[in-house]
Amino acid sequence: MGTRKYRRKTSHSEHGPGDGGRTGSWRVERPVLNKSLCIPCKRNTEACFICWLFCPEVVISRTIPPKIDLEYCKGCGICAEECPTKAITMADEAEFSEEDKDKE
Amino acid sequence: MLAKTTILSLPTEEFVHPGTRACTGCAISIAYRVGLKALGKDTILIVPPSCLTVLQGLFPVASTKLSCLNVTFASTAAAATGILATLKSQGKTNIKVAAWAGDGGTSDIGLQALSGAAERGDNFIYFCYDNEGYMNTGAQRSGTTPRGALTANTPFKGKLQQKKDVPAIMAAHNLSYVAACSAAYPLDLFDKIRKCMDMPGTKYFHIHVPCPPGWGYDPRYGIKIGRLAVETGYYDLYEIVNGEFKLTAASGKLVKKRKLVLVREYFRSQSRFKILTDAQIADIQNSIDAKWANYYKKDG
Amino acid sequence: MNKDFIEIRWHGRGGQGAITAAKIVAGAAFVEGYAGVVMAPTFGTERRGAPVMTSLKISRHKIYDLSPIETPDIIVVLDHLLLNEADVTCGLKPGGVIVLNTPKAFESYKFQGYRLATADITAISVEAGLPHGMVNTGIIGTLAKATNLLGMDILIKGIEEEFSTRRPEKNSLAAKIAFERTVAGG
Amino acid sequence: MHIIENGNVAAALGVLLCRANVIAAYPITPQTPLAEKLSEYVEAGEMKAEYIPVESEHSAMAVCIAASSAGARTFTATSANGLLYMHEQVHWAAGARLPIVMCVVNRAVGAPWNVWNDQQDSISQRDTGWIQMYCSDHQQIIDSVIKAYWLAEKVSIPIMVCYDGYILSHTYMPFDVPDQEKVDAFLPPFRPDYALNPEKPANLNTVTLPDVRMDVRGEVAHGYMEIRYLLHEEMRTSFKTAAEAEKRFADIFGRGGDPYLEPYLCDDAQYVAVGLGSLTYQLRASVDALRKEGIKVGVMGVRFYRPFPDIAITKALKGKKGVIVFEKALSYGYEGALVSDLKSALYEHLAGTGALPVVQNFIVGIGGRDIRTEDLTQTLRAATQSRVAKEPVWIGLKL
Repeated sequence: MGTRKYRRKTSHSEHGPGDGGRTGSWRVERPVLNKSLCIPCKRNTEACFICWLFCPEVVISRTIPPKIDLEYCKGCGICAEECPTKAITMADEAEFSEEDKDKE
Repeated sequence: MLAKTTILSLPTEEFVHPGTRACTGCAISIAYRVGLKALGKDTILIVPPSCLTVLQGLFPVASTKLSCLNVTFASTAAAATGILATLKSQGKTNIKVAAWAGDGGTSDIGLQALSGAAERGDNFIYFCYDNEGYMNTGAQRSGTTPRGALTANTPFKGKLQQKKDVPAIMAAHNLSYVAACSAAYPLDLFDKIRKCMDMPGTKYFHIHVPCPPGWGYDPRYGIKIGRLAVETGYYDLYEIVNGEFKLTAASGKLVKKRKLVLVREYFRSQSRFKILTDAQIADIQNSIDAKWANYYKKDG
Repeated sequence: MNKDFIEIRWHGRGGQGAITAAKIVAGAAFVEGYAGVVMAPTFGTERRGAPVMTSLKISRHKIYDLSPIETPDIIVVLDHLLLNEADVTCGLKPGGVIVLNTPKAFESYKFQGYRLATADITAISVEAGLPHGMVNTGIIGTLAKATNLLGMDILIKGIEEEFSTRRPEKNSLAAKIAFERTVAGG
Repeated sequence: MHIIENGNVAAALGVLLCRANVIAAYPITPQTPLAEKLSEYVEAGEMKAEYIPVESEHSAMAVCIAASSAGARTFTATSANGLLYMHEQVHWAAGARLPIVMCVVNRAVGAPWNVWNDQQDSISQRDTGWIQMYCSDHQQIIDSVIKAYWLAEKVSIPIMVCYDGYILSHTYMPFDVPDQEKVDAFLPPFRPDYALNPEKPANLNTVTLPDVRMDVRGEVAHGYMEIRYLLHEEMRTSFKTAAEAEKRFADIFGRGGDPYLEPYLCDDAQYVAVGLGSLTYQLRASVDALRKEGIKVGVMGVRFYRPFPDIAITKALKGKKGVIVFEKALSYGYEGALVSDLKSALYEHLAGTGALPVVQNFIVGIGGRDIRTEDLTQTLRAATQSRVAKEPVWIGLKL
């Protein structure tokens, strides 16, 4: 099947997630959140969210608790490094089973 | 005077999708993501070839939710002029135009067009994200690569020349607004964008963005290294409003604090500076100290 | 002179307005029914004061050949000093007309085989109220008198249109006086 | 209304009548008076457009590319090294399928510096994906600009309207300036399929892969190769659209003819001179002279150089004894680009039919060297008598 009927004849892109594919597969280490140390979790109020601010990949939600979208998280570790209470730690991907890798 | 934005007051709407092709830990992503929040949805972007081109996505998928025109390397600012001219001829006054280019695309090949647009006073914001090299083509030296940095085409001796001071060049165009920012201080970036949005003519932003592969550090330390550049007084956050220079954010605080972290710490955090000798570092430290002595003097 | 196809070469100095003069004559010719008029200035860098040339071809039919004039029927010289600087009569057809702005007497010139018409356009123009050195409208009067090619009324109209915002009456007056004072002979 | 003006003013008036929205230009001889004229129209309020005095030709085309992408009708003009300086952008405009119209006021390219006419500048842009039209007089300049906008916007391909520097740009001659109402009837406002806007976000000219790829709606989109093929294909089918433009133009303005070729006394001719631009009009004088001598010769101007009207050219030249191609440019190391293209067309369509004419190539007027009609006549006469040379011959060379 060819592209002759495609609606554009130029390079005209429309936006959507995952242009780079499921970039979660790039990860060597995975961020793991310890809610007992996480400021918004502990206080149960909107606070801190430094991990959300600095996440280059837009995969950390500004929610209580902050959720990390592992489908796209590349595992850079900035969140872990910047977390003021060390609530996020980076764990070796190898520790997680294949099934775990597919879901959050 | 606008109130300072905090993490909690930062708009939550995102204009960049996850799953981009940017390198792991790329600091452009942070500056870009927060920058777009400040610009808002009624913006048309211009992007020349750069790491951002890759981040933006490959046809037919775009990672950015805003309209964007990809243009040739040397034509960024002129393309902004073209969009503005059209908007003017269509009577559309609510749409902003913002160009995002890398340091090579700004300080080297794009400088002529940028100077032209600035001289014409075309009303848009030009962002130069400065990762201090041609990182998209494999980390070659650019006009803004600092002295002493190893790059793909200064492989053994490091760059022998100093960093080109692009904000100063732009300030010489008598712009209403020139800002020096860092990806490590995204809220400062956000506030500066919001502040200058209604100012006339061309506005210029220089954003220091650490680059894990180009600079040689573990991606997790990107923000730390960006911050270190500021805390050592090596890279300063400031704004020039109608010719008036003022240090901002952390750099502003450093003037009061009068205590800089030693620049050695910044250099030793990245492998690109590994050939810098102690004597060379001491030399650079002296020039930083002299620069800051001047700041302290002005502060009184 | 074959009045179906006429070639006029203008000699002046950069800034003297030879092109404008030629353009006015071209316009008048077109109005008089010449379907083909082509006026080509010197190609290249025109510098104020340096000798310049403009060529004008006038034809009853559309002109396809835009190549430079080689054998003019008429030459118009806006500054008599150019006679010493350039070979202004180069290629002029036998019996061709030389239209010359000069303060010198008609009799002081000897051109073998050509017809000469002179007037002191520089003085006439000042007399008409134009700034010193503006000679490109006055010379049209001399050209008209010397050649009887185009009607004075149409030329005057052309001058006043071209100079509609820049002293139209004084410019046309210069041409009128020049027409009267032109000395022509064979 | 007929006026007497120079070729640059003819072009400027065409742009004015077409109501271009955004004009960007950088001064270069001999284009300068055209750009000046447009700035004059805009500043005087006679033209409602944005005039951008850019700092380079590269930026001039950048402004046009961006403005056109945002939905404006755009114009620029340049010559010689200015055109070469914008070369990358020229390719870009075509790849982005933007209907930009640009006048190329043909001039020799450096080094060494030379401001006079030849056609090396636009010929060197042959493979950029632009339609190229060549004009022979001022009427063709103003009419071509108007037709170019209609055609460019219809097929989404940019168009160069080329005319000889000085010989046309600075020469005054009478031409008809069409009425604004008629131009408006001919050329509707520019309404592109898509124009950049925040309401319908799109990312244009992004990196495009060698192969096809799925889009966000699940449809398979083109690869780079498909996008480029479509440019080529639609350039070829634009012949039909050009003919439609010519017919519409003739209906409204009462003049026009063959959109691709302009033959003069070719029907019964045994020999046909071929060229681009004002030279082909000058050749008419030579043809007239030779006809008086009894030599059956004609001349054919090629008005569209790209897309190359190979079929029309073949039809016109089939069975002729000789074709004599005069060119003001060449592909160094071989021959004129036009003669190469022409021979390729004749070979493609006539090989083996016995109707292949002998083709000769003459290079003239390089860097503004005066082209004497007498020289053209002599050359043409000689070329009808025997094959002058296999190699291209430079007329008037004083080596």
